[in-house]
Amino acid sequence: MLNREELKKIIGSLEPDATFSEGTQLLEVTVPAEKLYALAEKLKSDSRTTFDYMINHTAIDFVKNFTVVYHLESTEMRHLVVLKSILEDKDNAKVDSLSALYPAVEYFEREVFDLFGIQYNNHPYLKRFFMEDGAGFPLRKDYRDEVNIIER
Amino acid sequence: MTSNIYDFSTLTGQIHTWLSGLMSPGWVTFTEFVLVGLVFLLAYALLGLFLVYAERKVCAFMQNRVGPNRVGKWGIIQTIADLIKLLLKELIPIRKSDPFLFNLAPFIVIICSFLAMAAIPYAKGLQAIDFNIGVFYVMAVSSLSVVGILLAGWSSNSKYSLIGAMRSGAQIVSYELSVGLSLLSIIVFAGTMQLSGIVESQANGWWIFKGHIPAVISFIIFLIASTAEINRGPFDLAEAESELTAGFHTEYSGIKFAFFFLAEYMNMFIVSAIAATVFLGGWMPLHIGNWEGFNQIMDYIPSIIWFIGKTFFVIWVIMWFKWTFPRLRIDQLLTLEWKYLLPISLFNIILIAFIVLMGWHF
Amino acid sequence: MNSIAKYLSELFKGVSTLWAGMRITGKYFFSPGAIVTQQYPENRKTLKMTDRFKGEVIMPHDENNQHACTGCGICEMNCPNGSIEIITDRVPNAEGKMERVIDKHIYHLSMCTFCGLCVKTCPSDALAFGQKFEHAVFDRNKLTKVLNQPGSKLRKEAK
Amino acid sequence: MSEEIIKDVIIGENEEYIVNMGPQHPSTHGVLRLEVCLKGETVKYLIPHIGYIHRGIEKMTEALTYPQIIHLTDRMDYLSAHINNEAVCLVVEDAMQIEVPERVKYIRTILDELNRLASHQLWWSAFGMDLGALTTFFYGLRDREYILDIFEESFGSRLLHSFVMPGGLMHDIHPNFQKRTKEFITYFRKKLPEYDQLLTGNVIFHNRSKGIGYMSKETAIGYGVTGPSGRGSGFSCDIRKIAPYGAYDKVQFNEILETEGDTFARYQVRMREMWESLNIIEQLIDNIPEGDYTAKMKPIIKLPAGEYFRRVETARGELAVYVVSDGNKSPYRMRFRTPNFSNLFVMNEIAKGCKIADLIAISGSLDLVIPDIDR
Repeated sequence: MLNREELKKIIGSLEPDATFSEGTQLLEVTVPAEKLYALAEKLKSDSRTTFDYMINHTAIDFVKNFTVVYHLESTEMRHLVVLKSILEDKDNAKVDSLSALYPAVEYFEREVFDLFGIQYNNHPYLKRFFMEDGAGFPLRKDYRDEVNIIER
Repeated sequence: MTSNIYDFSTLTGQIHTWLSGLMSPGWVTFTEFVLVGLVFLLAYALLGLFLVYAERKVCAFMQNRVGPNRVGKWGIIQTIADLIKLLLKELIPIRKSDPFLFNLAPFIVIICSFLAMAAIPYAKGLQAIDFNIGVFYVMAVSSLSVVGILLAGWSSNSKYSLIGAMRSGAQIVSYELSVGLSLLSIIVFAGTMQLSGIVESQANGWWIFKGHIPAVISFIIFLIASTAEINRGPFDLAEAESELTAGFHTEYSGIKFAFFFLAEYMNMFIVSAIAATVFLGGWMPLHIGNWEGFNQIMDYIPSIIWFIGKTFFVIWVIMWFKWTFPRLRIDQLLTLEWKYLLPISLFNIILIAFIVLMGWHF
Repeated sequence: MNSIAKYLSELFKGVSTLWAGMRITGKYFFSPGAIVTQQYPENRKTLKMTDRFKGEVIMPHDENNQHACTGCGICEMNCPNGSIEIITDRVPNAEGKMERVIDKHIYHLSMCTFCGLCVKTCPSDALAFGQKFEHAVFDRNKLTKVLNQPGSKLRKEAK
Repeated sequence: MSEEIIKDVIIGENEEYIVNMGPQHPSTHGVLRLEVCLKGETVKYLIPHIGYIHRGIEKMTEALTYPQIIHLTDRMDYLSAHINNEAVCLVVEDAMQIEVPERVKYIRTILDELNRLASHQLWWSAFGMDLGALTTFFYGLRDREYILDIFEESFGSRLLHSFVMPGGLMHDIHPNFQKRTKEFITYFRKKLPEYDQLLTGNVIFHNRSKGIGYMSKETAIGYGVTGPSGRGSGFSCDIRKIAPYGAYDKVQFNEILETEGDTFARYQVRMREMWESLNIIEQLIDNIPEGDYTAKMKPIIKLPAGEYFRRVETARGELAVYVVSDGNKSPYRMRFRTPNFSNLFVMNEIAKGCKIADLIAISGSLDLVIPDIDR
């Protein structure tokens, strides 16, 4: 298990563009969207990190932008890292799909697409997931549904 | 020796002479047809209802439950209430099904089980037709019901039904062999195919006792194979509730479903009756060799009680199977038949033939 | 020969495992004492729910038809489903000051998920869980209940 | 006629037969639809369709306070409701840096294990029924009733108890709790061998489960299959060991691992986990320390702005809660990474080429709870 500083160093050497947040519970790495796939690939294959297990992938609507979040863990060394990427263009949010690296993330990405409307490049089967009839993207903060949501 | 067993042929003979005094021989035959038919219809319905009730109670006790206990004392008329419900239910027409075959299928299934009932000796002298090829007839007729099942599956235009029907076809056709071979072993012992003859041949002991271990083996094989033949658990692949919802009768409703349901239970009764007749002596009381006193006491119990008791014992064992075992997969089902039951029963037949040749049986 | 022995041993092992299973079900078939079914409507007299059972939210009233609800609205605020509505009224008390009392404490049983937050957070312990669980009615409106009894008053603590 | 046409049309080599299993199907245990492509009885591929009971819990949390969210988490994996509740509480306690009393930790751990037992019992019942052994259902539920009665006595409800609050428990355990739990342990230790005789040892069951639905360790990790399903493939993923919470660091227990990766291995993991759970409860039940049942909490819980991530081990795998807080009393974004979501989608991978009956066995052995997938 590598500690925070060691991980930071390794990731910094793998991806010079990566920025690290301070004072967070887990190590958070923010990379530009177009470099996400390359970093994830390196993190998975590098023998020092071996992040082979995708715990969780989701997105957050920060009104100004979308942030996609990936929680990765190494099953051998048991260290965790949070990959983040900020998508500024909300109407045309696009990010590379990681499904070639982690089969599990294919379905998380479909869920995010369904709930946020974020497009994934190279995704094998990007279709609506929960709401097959398509009813907007409910987890966006500007989503309104007069009928079913009671505003508090 | 079996002098003091009440012979039902005296009763039927009296009815016959009484009717002959009333009308011409042609009408007598006709009236007797109608009477026998009515009696069978009544017995069929009552037995079916009772078997459904018995199954529910047996499985309830095995599962630490009480079972039906609301309608009537101990829920005894629960199945009648169920029957009324089924009669009142709508017969749902299935779109794009073949209506003629769809409606025909339940009748084929129920007629086959009905036909088989005719040849079973219920008590001494109580048998509708005493064929000299009785065993053969019952087997042939009861295996006809697969036609009805295949038709039901094919005509209802449902994928689940079709899969269920095809499974059932493969299953019944292959298990027919083991059923036949295990019955054949007793035919070799008894030297006759007439069911009444087989029963008479057990006057000094049932075949399961007289026939040494081979008879026990063939009894077990018969039980397993006939359970498979009547599509009951653990061989209920044609229905396979958790896989195919209800298999071949998924699309049936109301009384047509009730026909399938009833036929299933009556088939269970028929195979149990055959097992009781062939292996456990049918209506013949428990006789041991030439212990005259013991045999005399046993004879006081009416022959019909013996028959029903044995039949229901076998039915209970079949139910016990169903409520204990997981279901087999289709390929394992065929493996069991072709790799285990069939070789064993072939070997068994040779053994029996040898025993009979040497005269080692009693 | 070896294969035949293997075949037979497999066969016997298989049959013995089947028999082991049948012994269990057979044992229970012949032990009616093991039946666990509760005969529900018949045992209604003896059926007693545990004292913490969450059957419904009630407002206990004492013998003077008094309750402890001050109408503060904390339960309404804490309810995640909006199943509690409080209609308060202002009436003058003995000293002539206007005081808040509840007019109606409306409880929608149909929306309640029995999370227990209202009972837990009530500052004056005015709410409690009742043990009644037979809530089936033919009309949905009957599931909307007014918890305070007509004419009931706020219990004044002896100071 | 060319050979292709003979193969295609007459023999039907490439014939596809699509069957919809669900949303109402006896063995999908909920409203899950599997679009199964069959060739004869063999499964070619399958596409799971979910969302039939999508309630938008993640959206609802954005309007609720943290204590209110807890009762929603019950409704995700309703069979390990208590463990779901605990996940949210742990996140809140982490963020607010509250030290909960020892007593609470012990009680929570006991409840976790009781809940796991109840869940595994229901799984055992339903798994037997999926395979056609109908009696298992009643034996499993009969024994589960003991646990539910204990729950009812202490928390007032049997299935969805919302008993855990941020900082502690809703109220203290019932005085009878310890006695009844000990009674249950002795009772269930007698009943578990019966389970083995009825199903585990059965030769039909062996044939139905051994070698069926093989999942390699790599597949399990790649698809994120956690819990007993993942541990059946040798994927060491027990959060109770990796990041102990509650009183798990105070008890001796083994992480159950099987390496075969087939349906039987997944079955065995759960059966052995039941024994292990009994051991854990036995170690804790007599040693519950005296003390408060809740830490001192502010009336309104507000998480400091930031992101919090916490994982617990439910009966089905790893439940991760990810909270983004902006300092308000309700979360800005709350994400539940539920175990069944990942466990479901491995089915296409491991069910290819098996029979319909095996598909049912596989879905039973993955122990899916559909509301947990849909949320």
